[in-house]
Order: sequence, then structure tokens, then C-alpha cells
Amino acid sequence: MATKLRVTIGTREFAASVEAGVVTIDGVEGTFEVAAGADGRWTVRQGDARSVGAALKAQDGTWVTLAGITARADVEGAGARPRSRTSDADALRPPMSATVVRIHVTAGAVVNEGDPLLVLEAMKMELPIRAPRDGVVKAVHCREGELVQPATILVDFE
Amino acid sequence: MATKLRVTIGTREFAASVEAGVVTIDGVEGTFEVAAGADGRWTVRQGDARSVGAALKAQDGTWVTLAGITARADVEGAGARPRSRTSDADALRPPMSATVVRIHVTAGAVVNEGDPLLVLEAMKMELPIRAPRDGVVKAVHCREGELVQPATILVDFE
Amino acid sequence: MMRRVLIANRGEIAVRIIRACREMGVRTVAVYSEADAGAPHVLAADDAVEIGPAAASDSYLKVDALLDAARRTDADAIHPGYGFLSENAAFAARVESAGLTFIGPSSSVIAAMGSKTAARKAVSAAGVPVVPGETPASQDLAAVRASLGRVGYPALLKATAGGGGKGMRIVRSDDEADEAIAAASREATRAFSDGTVYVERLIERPRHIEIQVMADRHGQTVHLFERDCTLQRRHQKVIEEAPGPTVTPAIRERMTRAAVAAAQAVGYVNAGTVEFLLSGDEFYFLEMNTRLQVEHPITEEITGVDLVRAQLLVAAGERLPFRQDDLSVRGHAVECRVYAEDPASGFLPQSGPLLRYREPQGPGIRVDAGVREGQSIGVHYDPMLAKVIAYGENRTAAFARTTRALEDFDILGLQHNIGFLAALLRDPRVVACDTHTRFIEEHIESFVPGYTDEQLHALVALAAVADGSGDPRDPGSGGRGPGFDPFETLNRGVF
Amino acid sequence: MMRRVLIANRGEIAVRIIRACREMGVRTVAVYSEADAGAPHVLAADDAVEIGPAAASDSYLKVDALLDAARRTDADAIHPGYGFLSENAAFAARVESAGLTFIGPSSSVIAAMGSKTAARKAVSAAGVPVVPGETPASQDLAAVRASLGRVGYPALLKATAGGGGKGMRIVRSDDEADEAIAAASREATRAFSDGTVYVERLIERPRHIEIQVMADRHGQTVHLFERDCTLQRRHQKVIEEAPGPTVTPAIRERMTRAAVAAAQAVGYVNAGTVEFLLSGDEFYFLEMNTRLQVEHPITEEITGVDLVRAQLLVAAGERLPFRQDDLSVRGHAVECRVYAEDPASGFLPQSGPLLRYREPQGPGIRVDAGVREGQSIGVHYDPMLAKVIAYGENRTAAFARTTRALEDFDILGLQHNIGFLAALLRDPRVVACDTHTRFIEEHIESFVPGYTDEQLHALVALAAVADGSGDPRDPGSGGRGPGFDPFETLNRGVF
Repeated sequence: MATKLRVTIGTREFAASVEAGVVTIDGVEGTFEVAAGADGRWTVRQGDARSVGAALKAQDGTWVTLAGITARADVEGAGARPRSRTSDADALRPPMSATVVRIHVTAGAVVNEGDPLLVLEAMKMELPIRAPRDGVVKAVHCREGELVQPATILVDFE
Repeated sequence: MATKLRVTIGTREFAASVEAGVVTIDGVEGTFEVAAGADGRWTVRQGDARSVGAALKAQDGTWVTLAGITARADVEGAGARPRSRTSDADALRPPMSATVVRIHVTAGAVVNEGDPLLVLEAMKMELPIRAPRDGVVKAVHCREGELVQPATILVDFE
Repeated sequence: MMRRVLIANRGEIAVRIIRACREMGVRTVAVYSEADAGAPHVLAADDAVEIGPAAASDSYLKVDALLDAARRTDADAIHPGYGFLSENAAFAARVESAGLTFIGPSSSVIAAMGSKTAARKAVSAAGVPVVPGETPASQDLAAVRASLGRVGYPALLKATAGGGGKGMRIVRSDDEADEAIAAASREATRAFSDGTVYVERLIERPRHIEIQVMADRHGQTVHLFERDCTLQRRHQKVIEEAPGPTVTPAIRERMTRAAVAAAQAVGYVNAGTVEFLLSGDEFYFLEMNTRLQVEHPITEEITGVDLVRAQLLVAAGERLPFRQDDLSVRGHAVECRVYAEDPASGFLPQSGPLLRYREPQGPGIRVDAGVREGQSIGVHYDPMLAKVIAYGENRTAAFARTTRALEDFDILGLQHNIGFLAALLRDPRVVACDTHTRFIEEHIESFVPGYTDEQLHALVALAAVADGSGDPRDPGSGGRGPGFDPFETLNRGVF
Repeated sequence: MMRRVLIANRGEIAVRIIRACREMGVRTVAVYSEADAGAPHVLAADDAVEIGPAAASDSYLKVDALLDAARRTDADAIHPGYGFLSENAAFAARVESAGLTFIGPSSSVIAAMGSKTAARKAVSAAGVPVVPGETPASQDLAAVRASLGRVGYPALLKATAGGGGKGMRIVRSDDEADEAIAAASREATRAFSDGTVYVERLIERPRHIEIQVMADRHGQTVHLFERDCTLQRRHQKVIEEAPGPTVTPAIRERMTRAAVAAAQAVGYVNAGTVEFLLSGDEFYFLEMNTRLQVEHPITEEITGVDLVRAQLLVAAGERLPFRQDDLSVRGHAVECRVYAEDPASGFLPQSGPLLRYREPQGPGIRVDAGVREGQSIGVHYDPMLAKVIAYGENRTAAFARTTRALEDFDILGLQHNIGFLAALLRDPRVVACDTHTRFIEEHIESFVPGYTDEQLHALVALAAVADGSGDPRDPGSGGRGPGFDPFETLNRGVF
């Protein structure tokens, strides 16, 4: 039976399935052999190429890294408790304590994936929050100048 | 109440007691303050000087290191299970698989601390086994040319 | 020599300074905010003093708390590191008047170089080229045209009152001048109710080249060659290298001479960096940083000099341990700044625990870091995790080694920019130096997200196998405890 | 360039070679015995082949298994590392006749230098000084006296048949000759039933100085200056440094010329080391090692050259990437060999798990290791855990940095020699170079056990607090898992 995974790299998410060594993402297949090494390391072989990565099961899923790329995976039925910051794709939350400096949208706005919704400021840097996909803004729960926390829902989205 | 410790650095053993921050070894006292840091690290302060070490409880006692020196400590009543290689001060065992190349003593020999009892060879190196203290050899359990294992008792000593 | 140095900083630079002090037999005092108890810099020092809550304004920027910590620990000198109070003239003055040694230039020099206008004026008087520019005597067409003629083409018309690109016009020749002046003035008036324009030479596709200088109190000022910091994102340096791959011996000669002249013009003492824009054969003074730079290690790698050690010697009143003739460039060095940030979402800073954090190792690789496995990366400070520094016999070898080091860096628990850095290093335009200070912004799609479909597939394959709970191959089931069997066999994970 | 290199070795040198290959885009094959499954060199390579049981004679020394592994993985070259088969001419010949590239000199050169007598003859013919010595034409008093006269005083009489010091006599002048000859002959007869004596110049208080050479197939032979390996214990190098602190420019000039002449005399190609004894201004050829040395990193640190990279280029038929004029010495480098051994019990090798293993870090510090935390150190191979290599601007700085690195090396689970190494580095005679090759043996009580009473007391204090079970400060209660709170406060352990 195929294992279904949701893989997150930063804010990007991918749905993948794995069955008998064949990985399928968006219809593209790849065949791999994975072996456990010592000390949390794993080797991943595809054809002639072998690379060594590391993996660790954590509360919010399985973290993996390979050749400098890090991802987090939730395996269907594995009972991983995702961290709040990624718990609900329809509720956008800040990645950290931050100040809301600009809000570009109001409830009802139709936005395309990547459209700027609002801008936060933290660590003296501006952090644009963009639409994760095409959709409609249901509600905006913050105002400019407000200090928001990781648990705060900024925008409801559908 | 004073904590009694037996501290081993390599083949050397020391009896020590600690009470209210005062460490006594062979009648010599020292006063220390110890604080836990993160990641298994500890700071040890004596007067103005602070150094950072690491400690780990293992099956065979508590291992500590400070400024490049490593020791193993058995605390009285701590229930540490010493490793077989140091389990019985009266039964000398080889530190590793080795070949007995020379035996200098026979049963009944009266020896002083540091006297060579026998010589092992391992890793192309000769390893002299010396008397841990003044005493009498009760029995020799190996012969020249024999391959001995860490569990083998070489010499009984009293 | 100082007896005891308080390091008014945190993270990798505090650790780096503490190591230099220890190697010189100087005792160290770390300071830390509530959020940094247990951080590596706290354990690295001989002493550590908590100075306040997490917010930098309540701790690392709090002058009184720092001076009080120094007094209580009997420190006789303060090293400011970089960032925080390192270029704050008032802080340096407070340190001086408390009778402590400030490891850096004097407060008056910091103040002089802290004002861009004053700095420009000072170095310009010493013959150092600055970007030509002037406010026309009057705003009529002829006067602005005359300014353009003096400043030279290509030129930039800027609204004096403005910003954000409004009222800005590029003028490439006399022919374009009239129309551009009119448009700029019109736009400026509309946007800012003030049509006044400023005329400046346009520096096209510049490279950011900076010269490390070092001066003692005995009149000796030397340079330690250049660093190329052209690869920037939003004025933040991303990858630096030394020596400058496009810097010819002739340019190096002129730039280093200009940098030393700039330092001498203000009576500079201790380590400093003179930043220039280089375009073609011409270079222009940008600013002088009156402190140790983040990227100082690449200079150390190619010159063999320990800059922090030199800083301490100079601050103690000793002579520099080298003369200009003793210094030379050998090989090539690269520094990559590893950040907790997500390149795919506009480089959003990331926070979270470093569930696994293993630095790359090997000949010619140096990692300057102030974090450790198990630590949680918070939101209070700069999200830089580590600097990966690699030395090689030449630029190609240094790039190859840097790439190898980035691939070997294991970080689990939060997102980082290593894939982005690796993508930059393998970009043919970066390799060929066909870059400029806005190169990353203009071509960001080439470097983001920084991983390939193959890599994504491989990660998924790994995750699917590694996730299997109760599986003997599961590395989450406590593989690091004392009871751990060190020689697990290589269990083929057929899945 | 080779496509795929099999490394016929294990441990730190295998890891080091694999890294160099990766940085050159060359694929690697590791080999491992049953005991080494999961060892760092196995995971570092692109491929790994198990070649037999733990005993080296059944695995790392098994030529057929190695060649078979190379064939199966389609490797086109073999790097032998050091030790094991690296100086085995028959192995090199087998590699050559299998059509593979042996990364080292040709089998015939290995054979020529492998015989001490043949090597002495060859280099002596090239004008390289060897220790003067001869077997007297006859064993009568006059003939032996004549030999003594030719060889020069102080001289050593040795039993031709013997060893172990029996029949050995030092002769300092003609006056002592007759008595010494009689005694030596008598003792030799008694011990070996053969009174024949050999006469050799006694090299008093020699320093061990070796010259790194490198030659390509295009006729270029260069040297990379010297290493001083005087600090030895039972002919095992313990601490090495470069450049040689007692080597004057004049001696360096003569020694490096002799080393290059020795290499050229035998048509040497690839990396090699010419070992000399230096006594006063005179030096004498000892032997030539036809392989990479354990201590090659200190040469890399002071010259900026990657010796393994150069080995690969030369083996691929390319020219050396540097000429003699490109090479120079900068700064000073020290290497300490960290062993799992107990200095207090005659340096008994130790085995056990590396419960905690954290390498020192920082500018100028390089650790070449092939072990990792959690690994068990067994009895089958050399007990070297790691090499701590430190670079500094000068010898004092390099020593200080090495000491700092040794202090920061955390090893729990077995006994090691770090305290012994640190004691050597702080010994005033070592600092002043008042040493010779038997210095450690003669003064062993100065360096063993390598810790002070204060250190012992502090260790006990730490152990007493850290042992407290159920205590929040107990680091054994799983402080490293994912649920670990990274910001434990600094819990003052009042006890």
C-alpha cells in the first residue's frame, strides 16, 4: 500500500506518495533505495548516485535533510502533531512575534497565489505574508501597528 | 552527609569524599561550586577560576571531563554497575583481546605496587600489566601464548 | 595586555572573540539576556553576567547594564563585536570615561565616520574618490545641465526630498538631459511638492569591494587586502569572497592606498573596513565601518592573520604584530552566511529548535557559529545560524569546498537558506563574476527555492522510510544514549 | 582525472581522502571490515564495500578482496592512505597490473625505498648524507679502531647479530676505544654467539626532521619544507610541528635540496617524505616514506597546499599545480595525535564506547578524525582517535591555540592521552626546543599522568554533582532528545 506524505519545505507543501521504492510527486516518479546508517544518518541511492542525509522524528513530523536541503514530512496516519504554525492552511499566522506594518487586503478580496496580503516586521526586517494559493480572504484579524504572536490568526482564507 | 566516590583515571584509582562543596582526596581539600549548563556541559568554579566540562551517567559510573582530562567515578550507593574490566580489584583482567607474551610471576609471589606481573600484546604493542598495589599473587589463570578476552581473569591478587 | 575582557555581544562573534582571548591568556566575561542563558557564548567565557530581558533594547543595547557587568566582574576592557553597540560613539565614550579600554577606534573617530556626509568630506579631502554628485546651484535647465556635465554620464537625477524611486531618472547623454530633467522635476513636485533634483553619477553594475585596514597607536596603518561582497540581498551580504576575483593588481594598488589614506585621514586606530563600489576601473568610497566585520574570517584565511588577536594587541597599546611587507594573499576564501530563513517565502525568518545541528568538517573548512544542537532559535535576534568559511588553493577549489561544506551541513528542525547559497555558488554568472550588487534581486528566480525535483523526490523517499515508527531503522528512538549500539549494520531499507 | 577512487584504508585518513575526492568531483568507494560497518568513512563515500572480518589481515590487508571491490564498483584508481598496504610494493604492482591507477609512486620505487640498505645506497650516491657506518674489514682491534677513526666520534659499537642494546657501546674518543671494543665483542659473543661488531656514528640528541616532497610525471620535483617530529614515544610520533623551530634557513636550504635529490635519484613520482636526523648543523638520511604521512596536515596549514588534491592530480598524469617558487611557509602549525590510551599505565590502548565525543572548534583549528560520538573504539586497529591540528601566526600562537583545542576536546567513555599531550606542550624544554628523539622516554615522569591535583579535585567535584540521580542537573536523563528544553537555566549546583 502506498504511503501518503505531505512534505513541507519552508512554506511550500507537496503531496507525495511512496510505494515499493517509487516516489511520486505531481505525477513524476523516481525510484530510490534508502538505508539506515549509524548516528541518525541515512543513505539514499538513486541509480548510481548515493547521498547521505539525516532524519529525525519530532513532534511535528519527520524532519529530513539531504545535501543541504531540509524538509519536514507528515505521514498519513503517523499521528504526528503538526506545529501550530502550519496546523491550518486556511488560517495564516505569523512565523514569530512581529509587528504588523501594512495590510494590503480586506475581507472578501479575491487574491492569486503569491499576492501580498500583509507585511510584518521583526528583527528589523520586513516580512511579506503572501497568499498561499488562489482564493478569497474571509476575514482579517489584525490591524496595522499591532504586535502579533505565533498563535495569532492574521487572516482567514478560503 | 559526605558523598564518597571512587574516581578512576585510566588505571589509577582515587578515593574521594565531597561534602558541602569541599572535595577531599588523600586529606587534601578543595572547595568548588558546580553548575549545570546546557547540552551536558557543567561549569566548575574554584575561587576566581571557572572551567567548563561535560558529564554523563553511564552503566559503569559517571564519566566526567574537564580541560581535556577524563575520569570515571563510582559514587557510593549510586548503584552504578561497574564494567567487568574494573569490577573486581582482586581479579586482574585484560583491557581488551590480547595475547599473553610473558608471565613474570607465579602464585604466592609477593609484589609491590607497580611491579610487572605479565605482558600482553595487542595491536602490535606490548602492554605490561602491573600490580595495582602491594600484595600477594593468589593464582595465575593464563599461560604464555594464550589469547585472552576482556572477561578472562588473568591473575587473582590479594 | 588587558586582564579581563567583557564581550558586549552574543552568538558567533562573542564565541569567536572569547576564543581569541583564551588563546592570549586573557580572561573573558560573557553577557547574556534571559533568552540566551545556556547559549554557547555563555559557556565559552570564564564568567557570565545576565543583563536583562530578551529584547535587545533591554539587554545587549543597554549601556548601563553592560558597564555595571564590567564593573562587577572587574573587567578592564570591552569588545563590542559587530552590530548592537559596536558603532555607537556614545557607548564608546561611556566605556572610555569609565576608565575601560574600548576594543575599537576612539569614540570621536566612530562619530566622525558615523555621519555619511562628514565621512565623505573627510576621505574626499584625503584624495579618496567618492561618487560624484552635487545639488545644482539653481534648478533651471541650464544649471542642472551644467551639473550633469560636471558629474558625468551616465548620471542619475534624484528628488532631493524624495525616495522610493520617485523623481528618479537615468540620463545617459546630453541629448537625453532636457527631457529627463523636466520629467524628474515634474514627478518630484507631484510626489513631494518639491521639484528640487540632485545630480549624481550613476554607478552601473557595481561590485561591492571593501578593504580591511588595521592601525596601531604607534602610527602604523596597514591594509589586509580586499573582500568582494557583491552578492547581496536587500543590502545584506550573502556570500563574500577574498581576494576580489575581478580586482586587478592595479586596482588593488589604488584601492588599498585609498583605504589607508582614508583611515589615516581620521587618525584611525584598530580594525576597520573601507567600503567601495567598483565599476569598471573606477571605484568610489561608500562608507567606513569602524568595527570588525561579519566577513572578517575570509581575510584571516587568505592572509594567515588573526584579526581579533591583532585588535587585542592594538587595544593594549602594543604595536601591530605585522608590517605591510609581511602581509600577502595566499589562495582564495569564501564565506556563506547560513540563516534560519525560508527563501521560498521571501526569506521569512524562521524560528524553532535545532533538533539536529551538525557542522561540516574537513581541511580548509571553518564554521563560526554561536548555536548548538538542541538550542531553540528564537525571534529576538538576527537569524544568522553560522558562517561557513572555506579556503582553497584557488577560487575554483574554494568554491568546490564551500559547496561540499554546505552539502554536509545537517540542520533539522527549521528551514534555512543552504540550498539558496548552494544554488548561488553553482550559478554560471556567479562563477564568471558576471554579477553586481543587485544581481540576486534581479535573478532571484534562479536561486529560489534552491532545490531540484530530484532532491525533493529523494527527500520524500528518505522521509517515508525514516518515518516508519517502531522500525529498527528509526533514528528517533533514542539512538544517541549511552546504551546505543555503535555498530548498527547498514540495514537496507527496502520499503 | 580518475572517475572513481577506491580508498584502501579506514578511519581519519579515509575520510580525509574522500573529502578531497568529492571536492574534485571524483566519486569514491570506501571499503570496510565487519567491525567498521557504520564507521564515518563508510558513510562519507559514494559507495561502500564490505571486504572481510575485523582482523586487518582478513580485510584491509587482503589484496584480492580490495581488487575485487574495485572491479565490482568500477573504480579506476586506488588510494592506499598510510599504514596497511600503502608501502607494499607487491600491492602497488597488483594494482598496476589490474590496469588501475595506484595513487602513489610506482611499485618499483616503493620496492627500492622499502629496503633500508638499497635506499641508503641510492640516496648516498645522489650526495645525500647518511649516518656514517661500516662493518670493519676484520674484527681485530686495529681494524675496528680504523673503522672508528673513519666513522668519527662519538661512535656506537653494535653487535651485527644483535639487538636490544646488548653488545652496544658508546665510544667518545680513541682513548676509550680498546676497552669498548673488547667489551662489546665479549657481550655480543655471550648474547648472540657472534662477536662481530658494526661501527656507526652516534647521533647525539638528534631531532627528527622530515621534508615533504611532491613530484609529477613531467619531471618536476618540489619540496614543501620540513616538519619537526622530534617528540616521539617508542618511535611513534606524538606531536609534530612545522616549520622546524630549530631549522635555520641555511639548514633548510641544504636539507630540502638533499630531499629533492633523493627523490629524483629514484625517479620518485607523487607525494613522499624524506626523513632525516638533525644534530647540530649536521643531518643524516633515515628513510623515505613513499606515501602520505599522518602528519601531512601541518604542511598543508603552513603552505596552503592540499596535498591529497595534488596527489590526485599527479596520479591523473597532470602537472603539479604549483612550482617551487609558488611555495612558501606562513605561520606555524602543530599536530597532536589523540589516542585511546592510558598514559598512567604505560600507554595501554583503551577500548570502549565514545559516550560523548565533541571536537574543539574555532579559527585555525582543524580536527581530522574518523570516529564519531556513539561509536565503540575496538581493539582491532590503531587506537588513534583524532588529530588536533592548529595553525597560528607564530609558534607561540600555534601552541596556545593547540592547548586551547585540547582543553575543549570532550571525550567521555574511555581514557585518552589529551592530558599527556597538554603537559608536553606546556613543558619549558619543549617550548625551548631543548628536546631530542628520546626526550619523552627520558623525562616521562614530567608528562604522566598529565593532570594536576587541582584538576583531580575539580573532576571529583563535578562527578559528585553530576552523579546525583533524579536531579534536574543530571545530564544523563536524556538531555539530547527532541523534547529537550534548549534553554535550561544555569542551575547553580549548591551541594
